[in-house]
Amino acid sequence: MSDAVLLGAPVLLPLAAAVLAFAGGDRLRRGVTVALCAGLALAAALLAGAAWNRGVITHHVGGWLPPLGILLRADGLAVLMVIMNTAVGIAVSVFAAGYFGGHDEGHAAGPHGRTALFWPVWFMLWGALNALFLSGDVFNLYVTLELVGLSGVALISLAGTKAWPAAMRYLFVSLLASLSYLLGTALLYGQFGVLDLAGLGRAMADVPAARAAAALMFVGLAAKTALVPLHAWLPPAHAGAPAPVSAVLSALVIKGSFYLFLRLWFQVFPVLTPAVLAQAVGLFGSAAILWGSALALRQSRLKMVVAYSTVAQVGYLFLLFPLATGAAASVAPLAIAFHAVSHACAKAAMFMAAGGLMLAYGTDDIRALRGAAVQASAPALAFAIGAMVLIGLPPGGNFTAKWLLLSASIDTGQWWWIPVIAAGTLLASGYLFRVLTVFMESSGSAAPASAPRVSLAAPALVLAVAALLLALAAPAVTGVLERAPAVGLPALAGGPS
Amino acid sequence: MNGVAIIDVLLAAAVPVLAAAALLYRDLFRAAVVFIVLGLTIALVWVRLDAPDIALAEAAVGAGITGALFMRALGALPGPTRSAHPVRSSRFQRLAVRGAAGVFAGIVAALVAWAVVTVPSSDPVLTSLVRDAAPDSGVGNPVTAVLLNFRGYDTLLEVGVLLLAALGVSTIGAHRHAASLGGTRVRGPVILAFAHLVLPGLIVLAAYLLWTGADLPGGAFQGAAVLAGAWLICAFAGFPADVAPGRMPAVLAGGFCIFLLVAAGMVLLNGGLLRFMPATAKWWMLLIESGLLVSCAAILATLVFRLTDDDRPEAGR
Amino acid sequence: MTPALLYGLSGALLVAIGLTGAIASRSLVRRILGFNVLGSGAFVIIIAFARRVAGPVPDPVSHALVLTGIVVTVSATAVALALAVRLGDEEDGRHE
Amino acid sequence: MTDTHAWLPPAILLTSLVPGVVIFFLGEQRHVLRTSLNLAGAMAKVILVAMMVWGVFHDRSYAWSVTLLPGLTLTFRADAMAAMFASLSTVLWLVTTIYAVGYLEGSPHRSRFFGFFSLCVTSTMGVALAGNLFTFFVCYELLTASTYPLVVHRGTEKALKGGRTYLAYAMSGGVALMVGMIWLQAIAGPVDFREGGSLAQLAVTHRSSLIAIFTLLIIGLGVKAALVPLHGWLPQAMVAPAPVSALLHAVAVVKAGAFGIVRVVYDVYGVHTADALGVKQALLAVAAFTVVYGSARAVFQDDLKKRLAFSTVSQVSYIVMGVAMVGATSTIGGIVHLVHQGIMKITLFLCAGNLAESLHVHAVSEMDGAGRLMPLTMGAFSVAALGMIGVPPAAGFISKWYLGLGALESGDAWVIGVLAASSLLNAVYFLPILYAAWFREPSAELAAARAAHAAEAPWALLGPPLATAAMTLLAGLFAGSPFSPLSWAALIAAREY
Repeated sequence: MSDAVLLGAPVLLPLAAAVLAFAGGDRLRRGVTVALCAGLALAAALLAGAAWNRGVITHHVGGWLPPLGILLRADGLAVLMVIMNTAVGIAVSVFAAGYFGGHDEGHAAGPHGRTALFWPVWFMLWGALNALFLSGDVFNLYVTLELVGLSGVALISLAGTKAWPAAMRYLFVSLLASLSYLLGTALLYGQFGVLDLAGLGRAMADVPAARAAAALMFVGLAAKTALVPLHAWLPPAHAGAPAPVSAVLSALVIKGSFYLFLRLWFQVFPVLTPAVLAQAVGLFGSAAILWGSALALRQSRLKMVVAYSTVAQVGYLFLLFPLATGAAASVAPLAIAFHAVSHACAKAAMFMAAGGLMLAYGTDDIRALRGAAVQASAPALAFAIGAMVLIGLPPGGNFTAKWLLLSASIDTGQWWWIPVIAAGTLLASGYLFRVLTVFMESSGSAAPASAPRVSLAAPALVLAVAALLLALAAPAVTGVLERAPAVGLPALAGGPS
Repeated sequence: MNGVAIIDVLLAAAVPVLAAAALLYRDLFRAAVVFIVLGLTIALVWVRLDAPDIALAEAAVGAGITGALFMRALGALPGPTRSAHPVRSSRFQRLAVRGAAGVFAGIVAALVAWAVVTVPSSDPVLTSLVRDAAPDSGVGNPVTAVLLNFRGYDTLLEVGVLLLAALGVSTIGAHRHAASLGGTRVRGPVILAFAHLVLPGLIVLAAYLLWTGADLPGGAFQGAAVLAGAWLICAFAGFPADVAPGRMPAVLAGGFCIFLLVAAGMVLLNGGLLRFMPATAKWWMLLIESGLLVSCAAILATLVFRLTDDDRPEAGR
Repeated sequence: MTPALLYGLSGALLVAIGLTGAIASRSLVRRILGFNVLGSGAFVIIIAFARRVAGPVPDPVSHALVLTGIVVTVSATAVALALAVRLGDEEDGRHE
Repeated sequence: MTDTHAWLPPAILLTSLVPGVVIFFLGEQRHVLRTSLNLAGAMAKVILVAMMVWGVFHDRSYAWSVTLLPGLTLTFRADAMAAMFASLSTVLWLVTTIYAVGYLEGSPHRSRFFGFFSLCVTSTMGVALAGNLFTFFVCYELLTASTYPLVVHRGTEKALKGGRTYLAYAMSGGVALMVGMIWLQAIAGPVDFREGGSLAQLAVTHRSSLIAIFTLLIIGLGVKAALVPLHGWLPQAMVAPAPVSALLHAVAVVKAGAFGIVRVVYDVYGVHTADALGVKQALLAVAAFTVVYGSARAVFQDDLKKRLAFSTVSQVSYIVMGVAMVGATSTIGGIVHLVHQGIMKITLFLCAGNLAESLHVHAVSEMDGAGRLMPLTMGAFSVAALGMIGVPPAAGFISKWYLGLGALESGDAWVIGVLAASSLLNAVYFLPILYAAWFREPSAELAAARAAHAAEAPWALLGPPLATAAMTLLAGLFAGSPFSPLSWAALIAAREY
């Protein structure tokens, strides 16, 4: 299985499926969806196997070596992201089939046609995310970032008129971020004359152009990842969108821009990222954890609680930088790999569960969902397991991430992250158990308008349980990251070596 | 002042002034017109900077299509808001916001200017690499070589973005598919005469641009923009410009589909994504470009037409 | 003062104007205008860099980047305008 | 010690996990299948634990471990202490399952109840068999997660409030425990439970941090062991159904906390290290204060279950006192009380459940003449109450006897004063109940209740308390026999010193 197929399939298959889904009718679309899910699952498995056996997999598109041609590369982190993207993508596709099969969320659904357009745009987004994870060229990443941003906007606007203001704000933030990233790329290319990440990393020097580029690119990507204080656009967009779209946005799209932030930080700009800047980023992360959780506590709509929970969980991701910058070896990257995958599965499950509840009850106002644990037990159980994982209860993936983050904090002597993580855990249990308590209430619980469909709860349950048992998959995750080490990322220090 | 002619100084000054004007005019329509003039001025800048390919693209897409989009959008907006602006927040508040944004933008621009000044004045290493690899690329024009051969993957995703824009506009516009161009009819004698005169020329020009793109400035996108222009004139003039509704999605996605097939095909034939053999590279690229010509033209035309739902005849100006 | 530097600074000025317009304008259409100006600013800087050395052919890679950039910008503008029209060009878009 | 039976510990866990998961998805009306699954699981677990006890008695070792991450292994190992707590939990789970089937006849959501009931016992067994601090913590947190739905099972406002308090305490304790454990692992590397502890040499170099870690661990464990001031949740959690408060708050949850403290003091720090660090005196003081405070508060509680709850708060601290005193005899006293208190307290709770179920008696003041109406239930209640006070030959006397002897041996003579005061207070809050039940005329309502239907509880609700009352007497009378809790505690103490 040549590297071209291994690295080409995750990108080209969804794009081809998008074309077929757009050109073909309903009958063709269902077949295309099933074929794509199978194809991507196979591709991800083969890629993981190749990375496990041969380490980093690379392919020069067009046969031209960088810096002339574009390099596609799959190291351990990229493989993990592709696997996450595939798993969550398949679950969301199954959910969307059931979700859009029925009626829309009881709002200005518009002609059936609009929801038929969900599939080509979603497949485009799916392929763009894989392209982003695998690309090794800084301008190519601009194009994938734009593709992800635009498809996100189109998907949000699927929810009809009430989602358009949120889609507009999301588009503006996305455009500002992409253009600042483009400016950064322009300055980097002007200064160093190469466009591939590895080449830029080698040529990097502390010059004004590099500083300007770093500032522009980091701020732009932080805005797209909704890091506090640039988070205001996320909750209305993620909560306003249809449930499968919210799941994809919160679980995958956020991880795309964070992954790019991480790549630039460790591979391209290590020279320009002193410890004090890393601490500043860590502070913003902590602010996100505390501020996001505080706001989540005060929300009355279920999807807004889950959306603000995303703002909080993004904060944990940014704790990577103070804990791993400058360290020869650290477990922080492993922690972030776990957190990214676990949050993706758990958050997607919670948004799908919220979508299922919304279809059953006709609203996602928390007070109206009293007694959901009895009347709509399947989606409620999926939400509960997802909540358990996000809070950080063992054996969830978030628990493993939290354990490693705390270990890294103590190993590097940066003890001030410990109270932040502890407070984050308690606040998360605060705003999530608040919802679960309402689910468990038996007095005065109204029956849902329509019986919750199992086809909607099944993918959510599968993802939630996967996130719950992620700790047991730890050896596989560690193995992939060790066998295909990412350039610039500190080695995994967990080993006895 | 080596190599700087008066025209450069004029252009370099005119561009920011026009940009500021476009953003400050109270009447949005007049702002849009100034924006189109800005686009053409920037096209001149490209000519001065020896970038003919970009000048073509800027004039056709940057000024032409984007200008048409703005006009179309302004046409659909409710009348009054287009000129006077209902001032809700106090003038002071709006000035404060504008001032803060100005300061922030100033800092960013200063950062960028500082970088521009300190950038080494030597050609990037890539220029020599392209020059050395050009013979194997199968085309004479280095820009087309970079676009379709060396960095063909970028262009593949870029066409994806364009197709996605068509999908996005349809999703927002609540249409089943971009089924038909539809669009408004003007029926004026002037447009009819103009159409008869210019349409054949435009179509030949588009084909010419496609063909010469291999060795001289030109290429698929520039040709597509010209063809889209022709398509718009056809639709406005009331000529039968509609593709059969069922097949419109196929036309829109056709170019992208060909590109994907060629990309995958090259894996089977030459063992690498988009990997062309020097001998046959020219014909594969021509195949891709012709597919892109038709599809991108259709997409650009659809973007202009599907921008708004209403199909009422174009009112007034 | 080579042409590259002259146009580079002009591009930087465009970035400043575009950014102000994109952030501070009240009308959505004017903000989209601002984004286009910001994009053009970046492209002017890229092509200005390409023309630093007076050789027969300026750097073709920059030209390819800008061509891709122009197409991406027009796509984004189309989607943005489609939304702006539906929102009736009001900042908070409470029209429907 | 050959590792011949590595399969045993996981098999013990599966005997309750598998039925639990299956029961979750059983329909409400599938009584027979659910009950048979429950009882089959309980019986299988009893047999397996018996095999394990026999094996451990003959120095055979059972260990099963899987390495999740370098330095993080999930290990289940059967040593003497684990065997004792496991056998206690297993026997009492069988008894309580029988009781719960009868008690919940006809009440709603029983599949959900028994599902979480089995998960809770699985995590208790996990706590018992944990081979290292990490595994202990994983099962400890799962215990929190699986007991919360049981506490709020009825879904009433009071139950939800009790659940919220329970969560607040339990989550905060969990965070403290986690931070302490990670800090310990950072200093001492992965910590396995080993008789005699493994921190002796570190005590010299890292004195202050080891004390701080000990405090964090004890706070984390003290929440579940209901040490004052962390006991607030226990009385409020009494709102749960009777079998829940019987098994969970007399055996599983509370004992997990006490068992954790025993593990930390004996198998992590080691008795002599803890003594050298000077932390044992502080622990002793807290435990002693809790003993007296718990008994004092119990005297003023009119609600029967609240009184028993405060009695639990006091009795669990007997165990902690035994552990906190240096000396084999006090260790024996502490550990044997772990078993005795379990048997006695579960009898009291089951009888309280019967009284509430049959005579709708909830308060102590309403218990006049209950003895005449429900002689067998009150008989069992009296045996257990007398045992709690420390009247020979019941089990309670033995543990207090050894605690007293241990206090003399270890030079903390004032502890005898505490024991005496507490026993006196026990008498003050138990004897009035017995007097009222046996020697007072039944009040008007009770007489009417007797006329209404057969006063005595049905056999399903009567058998379990009688059995456990019998066990209380047997444990006291046959303390000398090789398999009695006392001799087993002596075996443990011998291995610790």
